[in-house]
Amino acid sequence: MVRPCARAAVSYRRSINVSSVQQLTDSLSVSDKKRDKVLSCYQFMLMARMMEEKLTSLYRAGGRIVGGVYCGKGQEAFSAAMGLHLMRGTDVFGPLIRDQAGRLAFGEPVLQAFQTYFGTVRGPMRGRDGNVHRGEPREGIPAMISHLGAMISVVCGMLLARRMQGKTGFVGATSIGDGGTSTGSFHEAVNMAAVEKLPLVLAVANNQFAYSTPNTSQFACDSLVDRAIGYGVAGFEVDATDLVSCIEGFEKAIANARAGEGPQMVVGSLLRLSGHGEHDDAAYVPDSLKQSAVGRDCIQVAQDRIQNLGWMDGAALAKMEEACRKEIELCVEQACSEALPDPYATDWSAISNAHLTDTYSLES
Amino acid sequence: MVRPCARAAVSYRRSINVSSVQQLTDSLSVSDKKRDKVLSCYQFMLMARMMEEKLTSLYRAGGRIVGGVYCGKGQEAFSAAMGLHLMRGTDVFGPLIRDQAGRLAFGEPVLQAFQTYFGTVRGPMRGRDGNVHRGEPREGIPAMISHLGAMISVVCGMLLARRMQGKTGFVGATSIGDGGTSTGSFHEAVNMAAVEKLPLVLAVANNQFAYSTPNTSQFACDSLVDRAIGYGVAGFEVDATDLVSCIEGFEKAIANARAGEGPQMVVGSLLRLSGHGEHDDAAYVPDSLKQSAVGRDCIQVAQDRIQNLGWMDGAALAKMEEACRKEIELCVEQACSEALPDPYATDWSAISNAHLTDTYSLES
Amino acid sequence: MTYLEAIRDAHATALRTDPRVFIYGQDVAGFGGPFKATKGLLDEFPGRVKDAPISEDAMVGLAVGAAIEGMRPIVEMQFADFSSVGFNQIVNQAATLYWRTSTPCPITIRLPSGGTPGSGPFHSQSLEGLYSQFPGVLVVTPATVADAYHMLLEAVSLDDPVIFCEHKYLYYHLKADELDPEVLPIGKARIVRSGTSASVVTYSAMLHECLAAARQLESDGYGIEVVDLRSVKPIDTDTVLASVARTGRLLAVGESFPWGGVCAEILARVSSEGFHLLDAPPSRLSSKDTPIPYHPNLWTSHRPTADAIAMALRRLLAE
Amino acid sequence: MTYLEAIRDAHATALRTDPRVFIYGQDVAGFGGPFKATKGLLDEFPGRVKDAPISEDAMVGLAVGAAIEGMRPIVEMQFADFSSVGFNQIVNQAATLYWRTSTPCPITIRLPSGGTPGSGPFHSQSLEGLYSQFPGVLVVTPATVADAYHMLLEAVSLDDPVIFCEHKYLYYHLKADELDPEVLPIGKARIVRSGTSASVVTYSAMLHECLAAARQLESDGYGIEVVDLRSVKPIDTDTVLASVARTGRLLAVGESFPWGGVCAEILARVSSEGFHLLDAPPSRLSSKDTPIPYHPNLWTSHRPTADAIAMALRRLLAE
Ligand SMILES: Cc1ncc(C[n+]2csc(CCOP(=O)(O)OP(=O)(O)O)c2C)c(N)n1
Ligand SMILES: Cc1ncc(C[n+]2csc(CCOP(=O)(O)OP(=O)(O)O)c2C)c(N)n1
Ligand SMILES: [Mg+2]
Ligand SMILES: [Mg+2]
Repeated sequence: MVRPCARAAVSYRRSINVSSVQQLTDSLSVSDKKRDKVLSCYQFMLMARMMEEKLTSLYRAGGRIVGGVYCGKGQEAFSAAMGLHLMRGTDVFGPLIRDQAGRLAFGEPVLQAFQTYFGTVRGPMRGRDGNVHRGEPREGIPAMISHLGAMISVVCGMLLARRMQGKTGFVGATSIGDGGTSTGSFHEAVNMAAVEKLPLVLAVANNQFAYSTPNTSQFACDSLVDRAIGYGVAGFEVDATDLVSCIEGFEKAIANARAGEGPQMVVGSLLRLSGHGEHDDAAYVPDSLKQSAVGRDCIQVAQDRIQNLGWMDGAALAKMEEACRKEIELCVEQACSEALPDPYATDWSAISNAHLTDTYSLES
Repeated sequence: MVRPCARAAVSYRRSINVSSVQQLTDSLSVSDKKRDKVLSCYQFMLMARMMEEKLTSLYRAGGRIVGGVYCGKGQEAFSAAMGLHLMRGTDVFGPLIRDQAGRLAFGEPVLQAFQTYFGTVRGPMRGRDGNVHRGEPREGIPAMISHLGAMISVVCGMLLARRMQGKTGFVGATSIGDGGTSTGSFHEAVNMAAVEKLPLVLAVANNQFAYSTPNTSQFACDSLVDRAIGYGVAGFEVDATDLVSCIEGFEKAIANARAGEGPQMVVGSLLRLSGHGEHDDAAYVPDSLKQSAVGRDCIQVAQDRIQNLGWMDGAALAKMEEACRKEIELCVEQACSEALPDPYATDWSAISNAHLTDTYSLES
Repeated sequence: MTYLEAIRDAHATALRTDPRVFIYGQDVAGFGGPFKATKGLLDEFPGRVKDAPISEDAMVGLAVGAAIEGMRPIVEMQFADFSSVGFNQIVNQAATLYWRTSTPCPITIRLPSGGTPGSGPFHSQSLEGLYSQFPGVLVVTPATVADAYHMLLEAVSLDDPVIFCEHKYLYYHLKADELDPEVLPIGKARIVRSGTSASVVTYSAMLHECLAAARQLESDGYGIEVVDLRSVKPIDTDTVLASVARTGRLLAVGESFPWGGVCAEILARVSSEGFHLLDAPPSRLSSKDTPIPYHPNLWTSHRPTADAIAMALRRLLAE
Repeated sequence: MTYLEAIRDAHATALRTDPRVFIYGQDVAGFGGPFKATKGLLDEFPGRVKDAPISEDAMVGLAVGAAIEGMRPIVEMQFADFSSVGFNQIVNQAATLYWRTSTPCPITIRLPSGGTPGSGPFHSQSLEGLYSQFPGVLVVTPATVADAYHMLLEAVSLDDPVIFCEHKYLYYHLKADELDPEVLPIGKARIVRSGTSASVVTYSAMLHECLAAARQLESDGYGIEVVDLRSVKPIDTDTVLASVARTGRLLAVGESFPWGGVCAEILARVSSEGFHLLDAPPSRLSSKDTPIPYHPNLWTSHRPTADAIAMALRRLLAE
């Protein structure tokens, strides 16, 4: 069920909110499409970063958030560029744990992250599942399960169904990490997508680590893009610390998929700039890596570029930040006001045919 | 437990039996190593083909064999060439369903196939498992389970263990079909082998079909060898209808693995010249494919070459065939004379710590 | 019509009556499946019977995705035993979808189940008890030709994941001249044979072994009531208890491994909900706790047979 | 020493005393595991604590291969829930090896199990009942610091696959000043608390909830006997029956899903083997039949708590 209330609070579609987009548009020439894309993405990136900072501080403070917090710090450009090129309503987006920016770009309301982390009943997961596992499957956003690699085939199924239903022009994008590429599920799904020539765009975010495990213990090929040829799919490599590179990569890949050219794999290199979760200090990440090109903060890189090109000045950027902050405060407030789940008001049936619930099993 | 009785009946190590090897050696110049290899392989190929013909006729006749019969017809050259380059005692060989020839080349006694198909208690599987699922794990031959792809990681583990134990100079070879490459297990294991740089040789037998499913519904890359680069392993392509091509491929791949160069993938193209099992008439295989180069019978190709090069004449070949036939008759006779399993004499415990058997569960 | 033909026909009916239905599995298209459960369907329904690569995990994942988009996929596992590699997508993806997101997951996963002679450890398994342990799935185990037909159709029509355990031993052996017009819905057990001496609760192919055992005991003057569970999740506990109320004695019979599973669940329910109905200790008969043996000599001892069931019944009646 | 430290120390002892032992799992090497169950071990035992790629299927397959060659691998699953993708290699490869080939398979698979607040459907599962269904494995569920230590050591020393279900809730919460010197072997249950009013049969973290419930009932004059199964495959049925013989009443308590599983198996055994020992219907308490909820409000209602157990005991005592 899509609960419209969740969306009513803060309306969100490729914008932080209507007023901030307005401000941006005013200060730009609309003719430059690349500039448009960069600035749109940058908003989502910034918003994602600030949301996750907020979640982290709530987590540290304790009380509100139960369980872990997982951030996409450093991955915002890659994720936002993917989301930006998708069309909600037409396309499918299967986000993974570090896709806050992509979710926003695809149109997920800011509110949903807080609702889900807090476990409110008005949130998309109603307290049944939490943190980054949220989604609205029938809105084209499957709700990830934890098992890495498992969502790719689900996205394949959504695409196959649309094709069987005679729909056209749609694509589906989903993410996987460097670690997730080692799962059997990843392999089966990518191969299946290739066999069915599905319009799948697979974003492989190589953030150098799977939890503590470095690439060297995860795979032995030179680049994960070398996997593409073995599946018979197109492969792209982008510098995921550079928003422009990400935009160019996904623009092309998503256009190809939309044009019927089959699955597209986009591999981005970056460094996870947070712990695996906020409980993790990531002491295992060597300084040399942090100081290398892959360790750059995509937000800083994007901001520098935006300023150097004169697309926004310090004041405009500060304004944007302020708009994000306000929006976040509003959403936190709203989510905090929402009811938490009541076990006595919960229907404890895992199936939709309630009459087929095996009641004798309900003992607790 | 290795039951020596099973091996005593027919001693087998890279030869059909001592006398036939003797005859061969007599008629050859020993200086030509390639000729040696070709002729050795040819013996195993012929023996395998004739064994499977025997098994098929026993299956058709009914009575002796319960369940299916699975043949390697057309795959003998590829399989034998792999087995020939392995050293029993040093190496590991994880055969799959179409590896009768490779088993012989690795030194599996002819008798074991019949013992296992008949389910005799002196056979390696004692009637507990059947047909092509036989093995002697502690002799370096794991006994395959049916789940495709599942044996590759087992071979990896055997290799890793040997390395941890300080052994050197060993390799492990195992097979997978075109269909089996679509399993998650395949992917995980090959990647793991690459990460650990194990001396694994993976024989990918592309026999154009997985049961009835053609390559076009199984994968979308041009050649399965294109998978190698994505794992960071070496890849070879051989014409698996041509014994010489197979020998060259495995010679190189196995030497590389032995030299510490990590996993090697050898992809062979051929056509399955039998049904999936003997119950299957394979009507789905198009004539055009049968008549194409990939549809050649590797035994015929090898025999022609052997005769054209004057390495053996018709009489010698007939002699070899006769020797095989005799050996097979002996083995069938022996296996027929062996006891079949007695449920009352069977210890019905699936664990080796008999005292930990959960006896209250044994109800039937 | 055989049990297998009933399954094939149910496929055809489902495809004919509901455009959302499609079939996905290895070798199901042109070949019609290794057992011919989809024979000829591709011709009649082009594009709706699709061959899958050997990728059970992705097959189930794809079906879930298609279900999200409103389709009603039927996934054929080549053998129940191979569903083990699609296990995660079944129990963690398909089975949790509705509870987590309110999105129904109308997929049917067909598991050709159970032992046949010479099939060995990996082509013989009965996994109904495995999947029933997990919330979010229905698990059905048709034992008759009519049930094979009607329950498959109902499974496809239900808005939840259904694990359809069809027994390979019944494929060719079991025949019916016509489909029993008395159609029971999923979730209801059937009293196949009435009696007052003891209740045998069973399902799938074991129904027929139990009926044979019941006939053996008839000559000794015992009336054995035989209950076919039909669905093992949910279990129709009321019908089971009503039968035990009539007979005072319970034997649960199943073909799967002995630890846990349907038989344990039946004994647990009857002993806790129907304790005072019991005149004797409830008992059960399952296969042995080893892999399923290849050789028929071992196999016939491994699983319950009519004789073994009759013996267990005699023990029960003597209590 | 905590329960977690006991596990870490058992690893160290196993590595120190047996050169065949090694540890394989994601993030277990330099990082010492997400829960720190292998902390510092790489330094002490270089090359014998190895990071695995995210490949649970191949991890188990590799362990089986190593065991064939005489090693004694310990595989750490990052969470029990992720063993679902290694499921096939566990139940069909590892568990069948000995029966099929007479080759022992000494591998230990550690499953960080059970619920903790906020962990949700995929980081909370208790899968002991799942694996116990399959022939060829032992399944143990330590509930105390000493058992965590001694049972892990014994698991590693046994020539069979052992599924070691360690409870994450106990990792930090459960402490002991020293390891209980009374070491029971795998396969033996322990009477943790004596009483004559009713027997509670449980295992793992639920032991502590049951003990708390037993204390609640003490003030009402009831003596609740609490049996810690320790191993759920095999089950020490004799000890369970002896306890029921003393009390006449049985409540089985487990944290896993309600259909089948350990509790059903306990009720089935006691009702069939100990029917005449029972003065009241045997009962059980499990988690609810839905995925494990994320929010603590739901989670505490989903799984049995001391209060729920006390209530179930009161119902049982009133029968
Ligand atoms: C099948 C499976 N095994 C283990 C885990 C536990 N786990 C969660 S995240 C993670 C690391 C993932 O690394 P990567 O795919 O590179 O993504 P990243 O966290 O770097 O974004 C692991 C091992 C899991 N979720 N699924
Ligand atoms: C995981 C799994 N799924 C399904 C099967 C059933 N099955 C057995 S053989 C086979 C076809 C195998 O094709 P391929 O790998 O090409 O080997 P070939 O038979 O051609 O030698 C299938 C689908 C299986 N054994 N394992
Ligand atoms: Mg990563
Ligand atoms: Mg093939």
